[in-house]
Amino acid sequence: MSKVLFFGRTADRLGRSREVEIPPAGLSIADLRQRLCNADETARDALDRPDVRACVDQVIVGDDARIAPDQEIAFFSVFSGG
Amino acid sequence: MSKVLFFGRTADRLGRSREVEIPPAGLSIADLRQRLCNADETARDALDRPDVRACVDQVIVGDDARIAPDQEIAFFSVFSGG
Amino acid sequence: MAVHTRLALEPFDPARELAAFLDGRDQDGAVVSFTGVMRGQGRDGQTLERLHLDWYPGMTEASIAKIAEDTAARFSVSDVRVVHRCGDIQPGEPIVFAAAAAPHRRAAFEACDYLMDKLKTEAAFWKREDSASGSQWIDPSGKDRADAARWSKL
Amino acid sequence: MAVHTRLALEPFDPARELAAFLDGRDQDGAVVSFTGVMRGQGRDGQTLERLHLDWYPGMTEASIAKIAEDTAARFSVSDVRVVHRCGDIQPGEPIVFAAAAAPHRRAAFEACDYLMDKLKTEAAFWKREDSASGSQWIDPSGKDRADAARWSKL
Repeated sequence: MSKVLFFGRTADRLGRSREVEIPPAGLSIADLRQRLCNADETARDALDRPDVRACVDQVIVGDDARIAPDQEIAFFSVFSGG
Repeated sequence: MSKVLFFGRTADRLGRSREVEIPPAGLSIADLRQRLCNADETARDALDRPDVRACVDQVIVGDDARIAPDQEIAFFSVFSGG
Repeated sequence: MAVHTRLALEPFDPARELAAFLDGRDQDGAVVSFTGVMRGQGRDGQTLERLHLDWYPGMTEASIAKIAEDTAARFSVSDVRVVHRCGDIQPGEPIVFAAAAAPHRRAAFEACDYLMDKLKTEAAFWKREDSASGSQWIDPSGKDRADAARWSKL
Repeated sequence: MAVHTRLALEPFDPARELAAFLDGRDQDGAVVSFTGVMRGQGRDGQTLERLHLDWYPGMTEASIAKIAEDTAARFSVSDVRVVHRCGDIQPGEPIVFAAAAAPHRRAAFEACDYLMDKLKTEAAFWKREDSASGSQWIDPSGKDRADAARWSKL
């Protein structure tokens, strides 16, 4: 199982993290987002938004980026700044 | 006797102050400057310069300002700033 | 040149940071610092109980370090120091200390100003204001964005 | 609004000044400070032994207070603090601490910047640099004058 992290208002709805199964062949961010959205309405509300970005190994990526099982994945809305 | 104060490079040449006699009827700054200059060459070198200003009771004044015996008089070159 | 940045999980003392930044300095005549203090009032005038700055461990530190390094590279400064709080912050507590040292004061002012504009818009934080009437996530203000945009014209 | 100015005859600690200026502050989010440190090198690169700031007791204090009050009136700032050394200053010693506090950081930056430009050109001091090769009285630099002139356009 891989951990997907959430921050900011995204974490307000989904908690700090969820466990997901990433297949050994990998997955695209779009696929993963879809999978999380399909799990429940709260997740869809929180993640199916254009301002919610994905991040792999602490680098912001687009929807077509591929992720492998051992990578660190996160979803969050835009930074507010400090 | 009244004390005339000097600051900055003016004080380098003339010391911190000199005693002068201001007549009860008063004197103009131009008169006082002339009197000091007439006393010796060092004073003339230090005071007979357009960038040396006069100050009465801590307010910068022009050459035609009048001074009375009990006023605080100073001569100095332009401020350098802090 | 030294760039020092730190994410503080607990309250910190801006005066101590300034003391550390000034320590041993005798070639850089100009040090400009900014201290941001948590205000007791929100943007709409409501009394705030708390500011929460959510952060992504690792990524947030990296975003602050990058902003500080970019600043040091862009201006003629000798040193840059940033300390930024995260987590729950009470009114009156410092949120950020940012400082730049330079031989000339114009560079120090501009670097510190730039540093703050970038931190306020690009640092990896999520900001929430908590008041008696509820909690609200905050996006960068139009003012902050306009301030940050000034630099792209230079 | 509070304007606090002080002429310091002995070395002072900028960090303590910042601490005092921040004390109890919870409505003004932004504090900008400038610290000017005595450089070990003069304008021509020579090693300096000492800076002497000659002053006119009473008039110098008044000139600093006036600059601080003008600054407070000109910008949307809550408080202004200036501490300025006079007399003999050694390399590495602080010469000036100037700070402005405001609800918004732009006003705090501009006020502190203006404060320094004015102090560097209009404060009632006479500056002398002492080095092994002699002593030299210093006039405001062209750079300082140009910096101060920026504000008359606003």
